[in-house]
Amino acid sequence: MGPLMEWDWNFVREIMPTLIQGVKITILATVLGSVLAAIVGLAIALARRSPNRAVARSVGWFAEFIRGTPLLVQLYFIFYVLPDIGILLPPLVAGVIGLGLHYGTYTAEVYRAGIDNVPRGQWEAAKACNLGGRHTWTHVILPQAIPPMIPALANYFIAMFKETPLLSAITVLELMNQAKSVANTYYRYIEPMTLVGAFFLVISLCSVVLLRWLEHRYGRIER
Amino acid sequence: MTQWSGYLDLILQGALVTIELTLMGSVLALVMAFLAGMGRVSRFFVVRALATAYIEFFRGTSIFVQLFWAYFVLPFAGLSLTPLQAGVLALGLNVGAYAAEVVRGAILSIGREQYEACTALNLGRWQGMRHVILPQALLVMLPTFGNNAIELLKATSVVSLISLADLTFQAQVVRSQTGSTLMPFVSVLVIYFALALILSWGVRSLERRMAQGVDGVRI
Amino acid sequence: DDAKLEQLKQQGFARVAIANEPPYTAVAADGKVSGAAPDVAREIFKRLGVNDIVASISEYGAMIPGLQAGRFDVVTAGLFMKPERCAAVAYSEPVLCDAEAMLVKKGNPKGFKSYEDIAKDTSATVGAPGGGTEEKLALNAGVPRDRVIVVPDGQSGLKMVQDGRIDAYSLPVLSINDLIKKANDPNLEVIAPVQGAPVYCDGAAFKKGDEALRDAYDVELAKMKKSGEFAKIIEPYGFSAKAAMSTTREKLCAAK
Amino acid sequence: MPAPIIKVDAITKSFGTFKVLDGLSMQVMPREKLALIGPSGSGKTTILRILMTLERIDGGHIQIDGEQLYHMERNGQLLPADERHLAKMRQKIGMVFQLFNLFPHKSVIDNVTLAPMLTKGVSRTAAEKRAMELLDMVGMADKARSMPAQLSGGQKQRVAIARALALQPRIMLFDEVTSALDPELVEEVLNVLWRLCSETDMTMLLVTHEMGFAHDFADRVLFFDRGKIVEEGKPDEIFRHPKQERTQSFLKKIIAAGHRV
Amino acid sequence: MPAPIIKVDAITKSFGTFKVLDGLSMQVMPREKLALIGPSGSGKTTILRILMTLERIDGGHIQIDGEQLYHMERNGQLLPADERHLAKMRQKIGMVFQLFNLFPHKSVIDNVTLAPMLTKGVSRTAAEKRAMELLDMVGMADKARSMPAQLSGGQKQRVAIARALALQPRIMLFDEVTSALDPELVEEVLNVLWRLCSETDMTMLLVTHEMGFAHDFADRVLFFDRGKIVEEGKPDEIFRHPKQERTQSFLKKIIAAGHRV
Ligand SMILES: Nc1ncnc2c1ncn2[C@@H]1O[C@H](COP(=O)(O)OP(=O)(O)OP(=O)(O)O)[C@@H](O)[C@H]1O
Ligand SMILES: Nc1ncnc2c1ncn2[C@@H]1O[C@H](COP(=O)(O)OP(=O)(O)OP(=O)(O)O)[C@@H](O)[C@H]1O
Ligand SMILES: [Mg+2]
Ligand SMILES: [Mg+2]
Repeated sequence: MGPLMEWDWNFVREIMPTLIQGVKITILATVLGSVLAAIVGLAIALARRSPNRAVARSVGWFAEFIRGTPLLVQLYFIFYVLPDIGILLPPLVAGVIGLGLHYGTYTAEVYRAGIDNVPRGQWEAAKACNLGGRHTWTHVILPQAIPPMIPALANYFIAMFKETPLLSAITVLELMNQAKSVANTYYRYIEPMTLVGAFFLVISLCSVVLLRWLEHRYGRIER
Repeated sequence: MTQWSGYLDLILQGALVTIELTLMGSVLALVMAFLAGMGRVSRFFVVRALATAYIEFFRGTSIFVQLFWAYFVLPFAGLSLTPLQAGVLALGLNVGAYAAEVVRGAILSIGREQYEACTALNLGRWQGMRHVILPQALLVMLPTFGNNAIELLKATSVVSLISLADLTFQAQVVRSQTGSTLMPFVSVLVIYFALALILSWGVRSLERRMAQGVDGVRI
Repeated sequence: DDAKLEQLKQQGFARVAIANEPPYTAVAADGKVSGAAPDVAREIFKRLGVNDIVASISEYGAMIPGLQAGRFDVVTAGLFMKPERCAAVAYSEPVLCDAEAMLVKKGNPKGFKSYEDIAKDTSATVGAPGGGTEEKLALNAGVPRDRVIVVPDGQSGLKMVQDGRIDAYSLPVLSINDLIKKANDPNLEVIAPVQGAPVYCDGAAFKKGDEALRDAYDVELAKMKKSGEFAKIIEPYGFSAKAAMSTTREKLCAAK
Repeated sequence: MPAPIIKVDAITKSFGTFKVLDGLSMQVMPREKLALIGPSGSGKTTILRILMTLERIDGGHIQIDGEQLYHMERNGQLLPADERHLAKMRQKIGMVFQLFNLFPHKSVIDNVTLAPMLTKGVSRTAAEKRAMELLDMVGMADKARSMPAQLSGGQKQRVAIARALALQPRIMLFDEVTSALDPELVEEVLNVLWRLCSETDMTMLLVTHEMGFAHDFADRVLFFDRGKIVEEGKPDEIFRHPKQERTQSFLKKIIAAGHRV
Repeated sequence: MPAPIIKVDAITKSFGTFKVLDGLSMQVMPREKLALIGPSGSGKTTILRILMTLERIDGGHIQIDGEQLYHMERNGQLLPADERHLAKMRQKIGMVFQLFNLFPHKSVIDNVTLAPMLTKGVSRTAAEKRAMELLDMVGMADKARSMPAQLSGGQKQRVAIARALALQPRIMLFDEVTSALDPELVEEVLNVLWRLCSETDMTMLLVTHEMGFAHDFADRVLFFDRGKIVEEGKPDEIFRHPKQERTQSFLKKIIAAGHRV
């Protein structure tokens, strides 16, 4: 048996501070990425409903493209190819933009479903009440559409959290990258990798509880 | 430019590995999705608990960690998988956990009245599931399954961790051999997108075929 | 007598881990594995009666765990010998030796000569492979963690210097030379060797417990070094056979 | 006098803190046609759903054909019924739902044949032959290969009736089988029920808001309010000479709204 | 004779290949109460939805109060109406839906005050005062702070009526406002409409399956079949002495089903 299988608590204690450093970056990237994804998603969802067919179409294809290709390759593209055309982004910024854009295409679907789920009768009632477009959106449609979306949105933000290890490809020292760095320095893989797994599991189990609560709180609207 | 064709060849070989992983991973994911998804709505506590543990574990830990365990740690438990097997195992189990929630959601989305009609016709639990609930739920699941398959396709891009030469990895190889960054990345983006389009087209036509006669006005 | 060697002979090939970092290891357009380290290994295994090698490309960090998990039989990837590594794996005698170099912008605007220079300039950043020798050298020289950027691969490091994201990118001399040759960018410059950095040598790394195979490997390696065939294989790649022959595993593993 | 086929004895049923049925008792004779009327929320649907075992009861006993519905006798003790016992009892009972609940992914004939083939092991040919007879009886033979989505409301309702009949239950429960239909379709469905009455010897319980139909169809009418039977009797007694004040006010409003009773 | 407030001139409307309305023409006088009756699928709801501008027409013209509804005059030319023109015309029309369509996230009073506050710039206090009067009129003043989910069907329907009235439209459209309700609740809603008739000078169009109510309520009855007006006239004429065969057979079936006409 190699040293791989011998679990060493002293070693765990030693590398903990480094890993926690990584957790901080991971959380920061997730939070910023979520905010961006929420905004980008709404923009895409609204653009796809635009009466201007050209706008709706091209945004639609753009979103499909982003959704159909791996985030990893997109990150490489943003970080290593964009500088050729003069766009030089710091690693964390590039990472947040990558996460935000990629997950924005998912949240756009959530927004779309949420808006579509408001019954047609509500649009018609708004018309029968002679409400204009803006009033219909702000007073009738969005207040009903957004609460049921919250659990689905939260779900994607949790998924994003688990995809942050990809940022190591563009030199962001998040949790996974820290763990790899530790592993390479000491030639011990099992403790850092298992700790990473444990971190993710703990955070996502907490988030499951949070999700259930959100679903309970916002999931349905009584009619 | 003869060199280029050689590198393109390399990328196409990577695409083959990616396709292989996607197809085999999808099959495993589908099997797990139905097992765990139906397990979640089982009458038996033990089955429910097992299914829940599987789903939460694989959704909770990241695919990187799962790949690492499948490839580097399982051998110590006496199970040595080839990189391809390990990749399929990790990807299939991971995406299967997500798809299991889709199966469960779809089963629960079938209205209570359909279950009650089964009871009123004295169908057994499994009979009702098999002939009434699942056929209808399948239609609800399909679009999300399509998305899951695309997610699996994209997730294959991380298997280079276990020395599988997939599409993304070959792009890296080409990049380091040629010193060009733009061309390999653009070509793999295009290939991924083409594969994703094929997947969603396939799922959509399946959906259309299955929806025949069922759609339309429902009271 | 050597069960592992018998097993390799039987299956007809040995599984090696490589890194795709020319000139140490490389994958050609047709997918064929080359580079100095695998070429030496291929020749020695042939002499041992194992006809071929099958290479899998791996991250540096995954090599030793992969070796321990039985994923490869040997690592031939320019994995430099160092005391901690010697404790984790069974090295052969030295094969490829190289000094450290740095890639900087033309004219070396910040005037780096050593890792200590980088430590002193509080605005300077240096890139290095994660867990590699260079990362450790930089950290030991006093460069703080947040100014040592972990770069996934050589091409990315080169691009980051070009784009001005990092001030220097550090790799072994020959690797840097290979990179800059391909990039053909007149705005870059190589500083080699880095002052104060030791010369390192790699060896073929075997799993602990496979010492018998390692010893058989060493015997053939020694023969080739003597006959000059060793130099014929590695010198076209730019490596010095003399450097490898003037030191031993014992010395390298005991260093510091 | 023959034994009652349904004997409900002091049952109670609550939803959360809301008591829907509170000590309800009633008896139904074999071949009897019973109409259940009463205001909205009075518990009419609930009692049908309890008889179909779609809801559990909180207290009391129900006997179907002399056998306990929600209890089983084991070694002289009365235990809560298990799923097997309920399945056995369900064979005697069929139900037609207000909103049809057809299986949307199966054709009309498959809707009708599914249960006999699965639960009684009837062969496909035999099941289809019987299904065609039933569909013919409800005037739907020509739509046998249609999908439910292609049918109008009245047609769906008739298929739902055929589907329930295919299992040949001794007791049929109808829950407002006409309230979603327009007057012409109501007519269609009522005609089918009339024929059923005359051609079979089933016991029927029918919840309805169509007082005219309750009057013509039923041997006996039960007037429900707040989970209790306020009044019962022959249709003529109830509709012409209601004794209870609650029944009088209910019928008065209905007459005012333009219904014949 | 005053000018008609609604003038429908040879309009056509198709859904896909299915022609629902084919050259329909009709006129409605100010303050007239019109009942639209006819079998299911004959296009009654469609004509109301067209008047409310919820559907576009394929051909023909509609004038409301002397102004084109779906067209605008610009430099002597008739152009298709834009959203602004439609919004202006909608101020004259209100509609109560069969399924209420209350805003579920707003309380009863907010449902009623929302539109006046947003579209007419009425202050909150003024809007609430007026809303309370309307709610009082439909007997819902005590539920003003309830949410729609807490109301019964008949209560929801009455709130929907109050909401439509709050905008003081000249024309009110009612689409089967009672068909989802039980007989007692039907009664409640009909009472409100009767009061409305006597207290306001609105023009009302009402689609209904309640023939008795159509008879008592309407000044004139239109009988629809397949998107055409088959027969029209005073209620007594239509119900007692229908001239067309189609009308006769429709009414006969309804009487058979137990409805008073
Ligand atoms: N699942 C449930 N949860 C809570 N309350 C319920 C539930 N089902 C029924 N109820 C309540 O029980 C009471 C009786 O309902 P039931 O459906 O039996 O009435 P009904 O007599 O059939 O009325 P209707 O004529 O309107 O169909 C109602 O007040 C209803 O709100
Ligand atoms: N959106 C639509 N798409 C296709 N067909 C439609 C649509 N809306 C209505 N129809 C069809 O148009 C016809 C007229 O419908 P409409 O709702 O006006 O009938 P109605 O007279 O109100 O009937 P009911 O009494 O059943 O409410 C029907 O045959 C219906 O199937
Ligand atoms: Mg009911
Ligand atoms: Mg209608």
